[in-house]
Amino acid sequence: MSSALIPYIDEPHPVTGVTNSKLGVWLFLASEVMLFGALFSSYIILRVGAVTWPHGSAILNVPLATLNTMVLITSSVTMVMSWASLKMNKFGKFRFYLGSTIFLAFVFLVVKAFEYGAKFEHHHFPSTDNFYGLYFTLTGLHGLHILGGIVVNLYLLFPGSKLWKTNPEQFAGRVECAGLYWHFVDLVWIFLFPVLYLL
Amino acid sequence: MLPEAAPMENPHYGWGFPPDVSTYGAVIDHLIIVIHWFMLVLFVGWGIFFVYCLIRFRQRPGHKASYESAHTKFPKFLEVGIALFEAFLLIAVSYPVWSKLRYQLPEEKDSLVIRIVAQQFVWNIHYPGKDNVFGKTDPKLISDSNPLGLDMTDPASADDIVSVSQLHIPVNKPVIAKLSSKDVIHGFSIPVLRVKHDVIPGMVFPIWFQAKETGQFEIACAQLCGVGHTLMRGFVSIDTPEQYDAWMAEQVAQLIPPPAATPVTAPTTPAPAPATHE
Amino acid sequence: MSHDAADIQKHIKTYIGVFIALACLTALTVAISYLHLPTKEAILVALFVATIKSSLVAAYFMHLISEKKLILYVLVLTAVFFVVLMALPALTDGGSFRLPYVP
Amino acid sequence: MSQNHNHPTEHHELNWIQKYVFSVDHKVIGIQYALTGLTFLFFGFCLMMLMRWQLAFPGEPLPLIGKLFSDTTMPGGVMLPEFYNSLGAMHGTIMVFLGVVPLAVGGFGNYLVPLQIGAADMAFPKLNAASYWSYFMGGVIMLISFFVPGGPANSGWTSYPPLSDIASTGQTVWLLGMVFLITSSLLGSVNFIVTIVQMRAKGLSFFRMPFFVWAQFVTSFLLLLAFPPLEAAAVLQLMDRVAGTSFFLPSGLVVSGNPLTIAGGGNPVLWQHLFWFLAHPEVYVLILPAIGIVTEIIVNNTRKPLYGYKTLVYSVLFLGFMSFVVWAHHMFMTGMGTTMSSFFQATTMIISIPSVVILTCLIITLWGASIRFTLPMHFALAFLPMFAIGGLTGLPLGLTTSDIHLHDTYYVIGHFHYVVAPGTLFALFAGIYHWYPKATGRMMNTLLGKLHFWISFLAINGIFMPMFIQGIAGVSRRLHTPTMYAHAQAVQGTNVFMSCSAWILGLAQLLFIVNFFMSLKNGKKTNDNPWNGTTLEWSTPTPPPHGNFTKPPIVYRGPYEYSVPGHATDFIPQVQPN
Repeated sequence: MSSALIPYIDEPHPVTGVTNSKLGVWLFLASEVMLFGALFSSYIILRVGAVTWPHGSAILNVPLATLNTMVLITSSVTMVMSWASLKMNKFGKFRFYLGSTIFLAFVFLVVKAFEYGAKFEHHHFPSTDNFYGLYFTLTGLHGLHILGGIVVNLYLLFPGSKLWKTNPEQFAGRVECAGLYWHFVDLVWIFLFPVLYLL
Repeated sequence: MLPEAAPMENPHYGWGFPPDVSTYGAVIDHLIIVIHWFMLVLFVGWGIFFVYCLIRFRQRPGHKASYESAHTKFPKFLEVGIALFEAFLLIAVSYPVWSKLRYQLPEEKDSLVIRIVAQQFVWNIHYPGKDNVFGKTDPKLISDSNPLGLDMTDPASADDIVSVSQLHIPVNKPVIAKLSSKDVIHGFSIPVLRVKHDVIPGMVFPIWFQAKETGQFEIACAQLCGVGHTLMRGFVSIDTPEQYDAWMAEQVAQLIPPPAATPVTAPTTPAPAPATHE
Repeated sequence: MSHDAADIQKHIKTYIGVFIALACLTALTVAISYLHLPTKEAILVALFVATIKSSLVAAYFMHLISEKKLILYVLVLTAVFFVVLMALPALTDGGSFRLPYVP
Repeated sequence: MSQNHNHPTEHHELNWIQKYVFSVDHKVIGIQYALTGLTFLFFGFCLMMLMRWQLAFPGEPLPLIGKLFSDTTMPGGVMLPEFYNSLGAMHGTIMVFLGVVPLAVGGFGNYLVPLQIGAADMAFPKLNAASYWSYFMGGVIMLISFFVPGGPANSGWTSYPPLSDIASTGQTVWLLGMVFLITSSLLGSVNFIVTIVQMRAKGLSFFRMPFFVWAQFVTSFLLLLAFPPLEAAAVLQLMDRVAGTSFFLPSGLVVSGNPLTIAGGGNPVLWQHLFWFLAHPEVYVLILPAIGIVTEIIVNNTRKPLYGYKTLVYSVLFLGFMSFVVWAHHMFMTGMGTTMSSFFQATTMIISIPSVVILTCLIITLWGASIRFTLPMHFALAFLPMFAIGGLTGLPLGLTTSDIHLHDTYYVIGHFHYVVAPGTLFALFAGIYHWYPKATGRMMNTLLGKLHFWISFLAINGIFMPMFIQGIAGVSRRLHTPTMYAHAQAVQGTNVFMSCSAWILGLAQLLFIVNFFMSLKNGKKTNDNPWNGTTLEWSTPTPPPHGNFTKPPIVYRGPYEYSVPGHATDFIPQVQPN
């Protein structure tokens, strides 16, 4: 409310050159870096200390994960395209691209669900060993981030898009911020994929 | 489950350090004392300046604050002085003493080597016996009568002594204790021997200590280990070599050959270790 | 923001280029994993490829390549602590003087 | 995502709930934080007062109050060890995460930072409210944990596994509560940094910011970057407890004679790394805002500029940075190698230097001053020697050699309580007395305040000073029945003294509570600037209205222009053009 009091919501600060939201999102991502950093650090310590450590590719489904990697990368492209469409004033295209991003995110989760299902069927649970423990924890946490991204993007696609009519600049800013978050989720996966599946 | 309280003789406990019966503890105590003198000097110095300022510069009619800050190099000297002193403590005292106390274990052949296996809420002391070899243990074999899970099929186990919360060591002989835990983190601490180390499950820490006086003292648990943390008291008896040998002989005499049942429950082939290695 | 349509058109070309590069690198890293290199080399190669990929995402999709200094400062600071978080626990744990646990 | 709605419509009347409960105004949120934090502080202190009975008179039934407790906690008024452990764990958790941090960062930070930088509000008002309510939820969850079977968490506030992994349900609730508290801190810290970077008034360059804002700025970075690893650790421990993983459980565990049916292969020390990666910077989260508050009050009451403003700023920046690389000094006794223990000892010694610099700057500020002994100044001045004791006693703990004897003894407890209780808490009291007139338009009663100060000051030293004696005597911490040990029995007398001091301290806080509420109605009315302060918050109407400033302030000078020669008054506000 009364955001007229708060400057730099839609136009960047003259000195720092960024809007509040953009700085806020980057700071949030910095904390996310530390969150996943701690998990990767745990991975290193547990793996180095383990007597045996399975080779990810031997027990996990690499083709499915490769597919998922491509799905996420594609969704990152559609996300950035949706922002670019807004910048070119093409609202229809924006809807198409953002919709595709959400669709791809769902595809990712569905594939993930199949992967989890197959593991459970073979009685592989987080409690099986620390490899599976980390696999489920890391991919689960990443999946939650995907889910969060879906919620944000759905908001921007439907109720949030009304802002386009009143303040297009601010709306584009929001889409950019959502994009930053989405690319970060993609970026985490880019590391998770080799660490869990290929090594 | 609790050991009977052993009678406390001699120790003159009071305010201040507990008695030091270790061969190396003086340096720890001296370091603590030196640091406290250093702290006291700093604190009293600061305090005098502080109180002086409060009195001299109190608000009163006719007195005005000066806009100019005090021009003094004193804080710089003070800070550099503190930094140098800390560097001295660190490099000249703490590094060498710590590395001697922690990392330079005495020769095993000159020492008494024991295992100390902590559990909620007792200290199991494992003596290797005459052969100086610890018998194999396996967590699967742990039972009330076999707190360490000694594998009696291993010949080295036969003469092993397991003492519950009663640590006997000979005076003037280095003791190497290999600390491990069966359940949670404990803290092995003998205040009078100035020895303390966390005991963490899944890991073995070799520590050493050496007593220079005989007497009866206590082992305390330093890390919160559950409901019975307070009760996790052990006893250390620092014996003359004769007393120690007598005690050991008594333990050996009590050693009953393992009942026939034990080898049956034990696997015929050594069980694959479900272990954590480094 | 100073993006005009032509600028954006150029951006879009870059995005597609980056997408192709990412796809190729993904294929590459999977292919390498089938070579079954020794563990050390495998880790190095896989992390190297992942770093390139993530740099591409960060630089182009997240516009870090043309981002304001303030954001970069924040990220450099984070990177420093990230390295601390990665290195110090592992070094401390690896360098400890404990013996292997023999049950 | 951190965005706030943009309703172009200005001011429409808000109902009571919107205005005072689900408010997005930083001042209301700040006060909500402060009141909730103070309540939790008192609650956490009550837990300790209960424990102090057991410590002073082990095994004796607690008269009167003891009858109120159930048979699973204090049958016949005698405290069970499991209840003692629960109280200990919850005292630490509540004081740190639900008391001091919310009051210092959430309360003072929220209320003062926008005012001191001349902003109308925080950058993300809704996020700010979300942060408070997330904290509130975390607090409620922590309280709920008192009613789950087996009682609340009982593995210490540090929650070291494997003990915490095999502890009763309360530990799971604790972890859930922590997730909420961490989320709250993360939201808050993002908000603070953006606000300070983006929304400073015209003319308020970084080096014209009041020192308190600097302290909050560094604190926010600590929260932002140090808390996530604890969140990761909480997730891992939650998995251990709920999904049966064994991240922190090594193979071959046998608990009370029964082998655990787990995969094993975990590492208990991993938790300690992740925990202390947060918890050491957390110490500075506790102390930096306090230093900020004390600086503001001391400068205001010495009526002269701060000595070494830039030195102080660089010191806190350095302090904040270094606080990330000292954490393993909490773990010297976990068997780390020579290189790393030398490294952490060295960083620990290095980090003591900026603390010395800060303290020295504050004390030298007194030179040439005209010291006004106002009520807040009493607390601020007391902070200095108390913080000095707290800092100095860290020295023998930071050197491994002396740590052998002092590790996990009462010496440690005395050390960090001197930093946090007579240190930070006194600073927070100083802050409340100092800014109360700004928030309410009325002064707090000076006589009651001075009684509160002197009784608290004596009592709090009575509690913590004997802890050093106990520590030197080698008394382990967290003992339910200290008299069990001969060396502890010898210093048991100090326990009685400490407990009495603690109860007196508890009573003294009633003076504060009475004063706090009574002054709301009966306090002497004040003008906008009762202390003749220079910083921006004193240039607003009292209490500051929604939007804070009647017109956007412009800053013309540094924060502490007191006693400028040739000027009519002894202070020049930052907004005064000449």
